[in-house]
Amino acid sequence: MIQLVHEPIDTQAILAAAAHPHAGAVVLFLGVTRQLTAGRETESLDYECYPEMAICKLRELEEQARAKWPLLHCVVVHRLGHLEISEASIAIAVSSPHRRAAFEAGQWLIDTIKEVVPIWKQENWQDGSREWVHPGTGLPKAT
Amino acid sequence: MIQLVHEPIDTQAILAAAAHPHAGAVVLFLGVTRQLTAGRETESLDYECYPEMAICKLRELEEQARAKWPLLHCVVVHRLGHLEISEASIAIAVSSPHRRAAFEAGQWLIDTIKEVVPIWKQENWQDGSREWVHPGTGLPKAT
Amino acid sequence: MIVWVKLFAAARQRAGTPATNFSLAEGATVRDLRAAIVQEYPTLADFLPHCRIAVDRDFAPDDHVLTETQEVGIIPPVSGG
Amino acid sequence: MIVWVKLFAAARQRAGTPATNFSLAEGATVRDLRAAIVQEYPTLADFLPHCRIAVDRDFAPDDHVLTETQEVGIIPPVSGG
Repeated sequence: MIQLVHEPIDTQAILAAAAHPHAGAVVLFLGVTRQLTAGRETESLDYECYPEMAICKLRELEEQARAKWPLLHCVVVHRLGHLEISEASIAIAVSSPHRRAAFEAGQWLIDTIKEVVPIWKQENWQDGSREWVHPGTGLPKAT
Repeated sequence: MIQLVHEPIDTQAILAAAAHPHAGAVVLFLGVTRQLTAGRETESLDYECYPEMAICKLRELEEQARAKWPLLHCVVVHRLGHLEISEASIAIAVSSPHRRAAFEAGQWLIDTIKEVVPIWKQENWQDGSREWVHPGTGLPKAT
Repeated sequence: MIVWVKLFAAARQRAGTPATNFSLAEGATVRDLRAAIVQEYPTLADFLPHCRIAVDRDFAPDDHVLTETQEVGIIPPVSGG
Repeated sequence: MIVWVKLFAAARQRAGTPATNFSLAEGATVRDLRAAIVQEYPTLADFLPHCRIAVDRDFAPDDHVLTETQEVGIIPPVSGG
């Protein structure tokens, strides 16, 4: 199950979607809005997305994960729009008969999502400045 | 937070206990009752425990995990008594500023709990027979 | 041919628009499109080399040949998750 | 001295009791206790070598010297989680 949502992520619904009678393990990963990044204080975040392509890419990643590991369910929900501190921006839940596959798939999914899925985060710093996070560009900030 | 409980595990309460304003990642692991083990069908499970020692060992493991990884919260809840299929026997939730620590700590905790914490599972098979699970003994079943 | 391009995040912000179009010769490649983008939007000059170009919702190499009906996007380094 | 021992899971089931006690000489070790257990509970003979002995809630080696006030448990291979 792949979803882009604009409301708070419902972790109970996600765990329910990952449940399966043959599952021995469920791993849920939540990426949450951190208050401090490299010593700087975040006030909130905004997520922007290229939705058609993000859905395509997430479906591809689900397919690849299912080819690599014997998963029963694979649920990825990414939130978009405005997020406050401690809110989850992404939830990934995978279930499998044995735990190693669930841990490995969960970690691979979040690592790969952070490389190839067209979603962008804007930091709204406590000092009032805003900044798109574009890892690896090392450029002066966009205004 | 370490708990042994006799009621269904409340995953929402566990995720709430793991939340922290400095957390960037939360990993929740659920060990659940599987319907099939090596082709045999399980009807239900019973967990027995040496509670005083189990609590000691779980506290030791939490301390060791906190020494190995920069964890913000570390929550381990193990359920005891009678469990039906698809119910969680254990929930582990760890939060950390970055995701790798949360994944590694979660996996290390469940791996180590399965080696050193005095809790035992009895399989109640669909065919009516019961069997204590004692990995590595290779002995005829206890009656 | 006219190729429509979607812009996101800092690319959108630097260009000042979420979508734009370019008139390119038939057979133009992603490389040609990159040149056209920088010519029309100088504010993207130092940023575009860090961006990938998506064609029909997949990342496309610079020698990919464009057609008019394709969906094209400028994809700055992603930071979702 | 009298040493009380708690039994769990298949060990409890094979012995038919959740707790029992043994009269051991002062200075007796975990190894001596293992011998006493097998002598009194022959049904544990083939199972006990697979079990660890816990003393005061920690696993104890066979040369650990027991005292009367310690809490001792027979720990079959665990299967929690």
